[in-house]
Amino acid sequence: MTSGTAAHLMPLAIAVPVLVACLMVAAGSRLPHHVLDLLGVATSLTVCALAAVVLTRSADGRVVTWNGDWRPKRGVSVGIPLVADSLSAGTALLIAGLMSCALLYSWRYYSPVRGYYHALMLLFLAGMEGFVLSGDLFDMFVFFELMGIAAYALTGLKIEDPTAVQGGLNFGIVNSLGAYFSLAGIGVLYARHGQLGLAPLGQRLTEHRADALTVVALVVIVTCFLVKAAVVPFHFWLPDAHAVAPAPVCVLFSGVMVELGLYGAFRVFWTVFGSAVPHDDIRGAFLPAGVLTAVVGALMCFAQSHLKRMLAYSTIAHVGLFTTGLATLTPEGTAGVALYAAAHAGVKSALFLLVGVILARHGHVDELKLHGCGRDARFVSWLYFAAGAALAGLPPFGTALGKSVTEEALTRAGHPWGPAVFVAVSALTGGAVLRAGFRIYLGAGPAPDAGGPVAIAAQTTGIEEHRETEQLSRTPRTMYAAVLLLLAGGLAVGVLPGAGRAFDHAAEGFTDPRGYAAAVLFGTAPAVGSPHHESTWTAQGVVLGCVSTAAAVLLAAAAVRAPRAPDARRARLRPFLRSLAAVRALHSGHVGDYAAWLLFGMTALAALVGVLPVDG
Amino acid sequence: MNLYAYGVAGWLLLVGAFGVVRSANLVHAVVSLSVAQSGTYVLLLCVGYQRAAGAPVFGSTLRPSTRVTDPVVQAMTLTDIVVSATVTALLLATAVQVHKQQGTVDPNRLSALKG
Amino acid sequence: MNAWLWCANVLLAGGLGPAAWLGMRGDPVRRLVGLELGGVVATLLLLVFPQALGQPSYLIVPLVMALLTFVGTLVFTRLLAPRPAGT
Amino acid sequence: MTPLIVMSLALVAVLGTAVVLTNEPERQAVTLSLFGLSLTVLFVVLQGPDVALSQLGVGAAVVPLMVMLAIRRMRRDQEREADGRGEAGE
Amino acid sequence: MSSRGRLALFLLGAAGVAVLFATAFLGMPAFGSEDHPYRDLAVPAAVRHATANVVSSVNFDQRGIDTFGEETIVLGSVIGVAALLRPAQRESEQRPPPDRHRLESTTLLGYVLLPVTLVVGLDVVAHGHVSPGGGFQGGVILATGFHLLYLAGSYQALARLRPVEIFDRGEALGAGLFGVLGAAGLAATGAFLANVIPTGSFGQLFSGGTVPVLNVLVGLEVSCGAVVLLTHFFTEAITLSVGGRRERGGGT
Repeated sequence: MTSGTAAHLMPLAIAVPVLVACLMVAAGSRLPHHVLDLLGVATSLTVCALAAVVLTRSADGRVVTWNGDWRPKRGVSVGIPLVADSLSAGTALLIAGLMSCALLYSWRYYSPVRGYYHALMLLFLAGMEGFVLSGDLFDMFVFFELMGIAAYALTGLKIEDPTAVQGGLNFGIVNSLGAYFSLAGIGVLYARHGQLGLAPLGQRLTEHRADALTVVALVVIVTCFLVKAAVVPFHFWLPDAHAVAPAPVCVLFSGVMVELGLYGAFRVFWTVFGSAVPHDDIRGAFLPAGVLTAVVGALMCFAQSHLKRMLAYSTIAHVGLFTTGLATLTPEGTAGVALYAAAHAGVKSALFLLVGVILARHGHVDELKLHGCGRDARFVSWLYFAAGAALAGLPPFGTALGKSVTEEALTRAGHPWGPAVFVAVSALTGGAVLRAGFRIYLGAGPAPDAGGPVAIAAQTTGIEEHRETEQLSRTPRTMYAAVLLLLAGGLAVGVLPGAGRAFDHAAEGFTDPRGYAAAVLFGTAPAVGSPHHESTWTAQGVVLGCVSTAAAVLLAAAAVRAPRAPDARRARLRPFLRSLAAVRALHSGHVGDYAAWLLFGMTALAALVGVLPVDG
Repeated sequence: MNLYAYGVAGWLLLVGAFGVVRSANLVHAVVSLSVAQSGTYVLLLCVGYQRAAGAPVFGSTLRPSTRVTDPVVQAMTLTDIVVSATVTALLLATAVQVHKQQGTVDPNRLSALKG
Repeated sequence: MNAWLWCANVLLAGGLGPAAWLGMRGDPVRRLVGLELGGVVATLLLLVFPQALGQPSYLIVPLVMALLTFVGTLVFTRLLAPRPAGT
Repeated sequence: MTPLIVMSLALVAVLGTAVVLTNEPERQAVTLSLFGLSLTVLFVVLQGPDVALSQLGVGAAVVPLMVMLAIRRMRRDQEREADGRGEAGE
Repeated sequence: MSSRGRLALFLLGAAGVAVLFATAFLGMPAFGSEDHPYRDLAVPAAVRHATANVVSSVNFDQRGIDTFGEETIVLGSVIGVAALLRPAQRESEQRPPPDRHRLESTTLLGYVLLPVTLVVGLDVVAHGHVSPGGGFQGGVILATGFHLLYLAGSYQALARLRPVEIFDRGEALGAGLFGVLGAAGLAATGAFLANVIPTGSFGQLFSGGTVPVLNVLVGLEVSCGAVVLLTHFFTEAITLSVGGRRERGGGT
């Protein structure tokens, strides 16, 4: 198979799910449920296969196709290209793989809801594939919106559940507002340069000196991606949406949609602004943003008793780590983050699905109220603890490998505090998950009625969560199969020989705007340069991974043992607890607050990029 | 002229955002959001405008050699309008559901999601 | 600037302005008057404007506008009742 | 040409502000409709009849209709609740 | 956050964004100037494919995949609204209450305008590649015209003529055939949404190759989609009996 054929497959990865979704809509209520399930899984597996072929071809150089056959002449074109380098093709594969697992898990889910769920999931798939493959700024916006529309509807799908619809609305309003500001940014950039393609824009910007307009355009365009990526202070919608969306939808939200936000931001940065805006300015903005996001996410995660919200905040914490890694603006850091994100997708998705199993069995997801409920579920508890430890960074899971590579990249880029942040954040998020596991599966700690009030009134607990399935007496095998597949994926990233090398290669291509422009505009396929550095296990990385896991276990044990610490110790903790409560109060569920933070965040980002000189 | 024409677009964006921030009714918030989006239409069309040029629709009165305004921004605006209508529809449907579940659409009184 | 264009300017300033004024104050019914006036004036304006430019193909816009503002007015007369019809 | 653009831009800005500042959704819907008309005029003046038609189709009838129907549904809920308050104990 | 705090935060942010916008606007080319590089490419490209309406050419030919995404957005929102506004368990459909008396003249005018609106809508769809208009615009006009049945007549008149299943199917057909046509281009020339139909001569009804075909498909999708969308809102507002607010944690 030539790379030409592979190029033809890219539009199909977008079109096939749309066509099947149309079929489902046209068939209306006439398709029996298992046919819908089968169609859904088959379609996403087909997209998997298409993405896999594109991925193998993109290893030799980027795969490019021009829609409508508007190939560029002398480097200019009116058309829209789809471009796959190893990173975007890999992401496309990850998207389709997660979608397959989610649909496999939701086999026999939602029996009453016609084809809506399946059709929306397939449109969501099409939107994400289009977003990741597109090589045009406005086209990215369109697919961003498609992804958004499907996601808002999927979030609100449980219409019997009061929180669900509100979460969907907050999600929709904040994301749309961000997207409109970004569109204004695209308009500004278009006015100056008269181009929309990433590669031609990048070329035009190379010829111009970066001025205020360029920086403003960068900040404003990147805003919608950062909203999607839930970087603080754009993150407020995420726990609301994740906490209420059905578990298989959360898999896609946490596993890949949020990461797509970062992908978009850094794809646009590298291909369009990479040569014009000084890299130090970007580091000066994104390193602090990443660390802040990681810390806020980790603290909020540890403070939750609603299991899905806990996992959602853990996603925010990890996104913070990813942002920090990508903000090194080195191929090494990018490779580490790609590894980390791929493994995190598997592990976090498995956790969401396990919480889904709990929800199906017990009808709510409140950690304290579930105390001891899972004592009979031996097999599930092993899966849960494995995933929890993997989240904390236990070698040989891929999360540990990604974490260690990113830590090293940070240290080498002159940020020796990096590993400390990574260890602390992994320990806190992993600790929160393990703590819940200890309570639920081991029955550790005092039972809730002995431990004081179950929940503080001013926060969302998981008690009101509604079942997503009929009450299940036995959990279907397909659900376990999906969980096992995801965990195995998270493990494979760390264990497979050559995985590190492949990610190095992908990162090298991603951070090379010149090669990108040459391949897109002139069809020349310069071989992606061989990586300077090999991402692999190091002694230091293994040790740090073990340290963060051990710290997570200790934190979890401490939290379970002493839910009510003695007064003397509480007094010492009081300032900390008070500030944590203040941070918590900011997450108010009020959409007006979120919109205000959005504008404030844009201003702050612009100030960081434009004002703060940082020597990196 | 730059500041005025584009400023109107920026003003609409900010005013729409303001509406979302101070809204006491989710329907009002959704409508304000659509006002913010109309700021992007105005911006795009102003970007594409050219003095003394016709619309990019050729026909009996306009030969392909005449100067026309930028068709690309107009195509983008068309897409944008479609997005606006569909997002508004979806969010309104969601607001109706919120009202059904919680009996109010005042964000100050919605309390399901906190912390 | 030709006569048609003058006409368009006058319609915009002298017609749409007051219509907007009516359309943003008071109760829904008063605003509806502003909307109807605005619809009529805007239709006229869009009839005049193509004349000014010599662009007959634009005339589809006022035609559609005349039809749709009628529908829009019906929407409000139908649904703006103090208590909605039929409850 | 320029006075037309200046005036229609001003009209759009004023009406957009009015839409946002109108708190009561029914009044807002009427003003929104008028705002849609002003956008249509602006788009024609800026030489975009295609866009104007689109805006007209969406803004003149479809979106106001959806807004009004949504409001009506909510109002029905409220009226029912007000009627049934006596018997609807927790 | 208190409403005052929220407002302060917003004003801070908005002031910053206003400054950002102002600097950007001042750096942009002057309003109304001649510098439009993309246009200078797009207009000859449209002429080459004999599409008189350059906007349509950009939408359906040059940047067709944008429109494919856009139509998919329409499809997604219609499915989403259908899913969100599906009758909840406690609700049941009831016969709509009979309409109150209507003004005879309004009804008459409505019924007269109904065919006019439909004809205009069809015209806007059919001539989208040679004159202002297109599938989306025409589709919305068609859907609006259809609702004159309710606005001028009665809800029963509308409901009788509106089997939602058929409109669902029409919508899916339009969106699906758009994709199929794109795939046909892929099969024929190796490029998705390639303009594979002979383009004909400039300015004629049969010109522009795939552009008019796509216009018709989009018209089909949008008109049916908008009808379905409005149907769900109508059902919500008029025929669903209200099941009452669900108390927290109650029901199932």
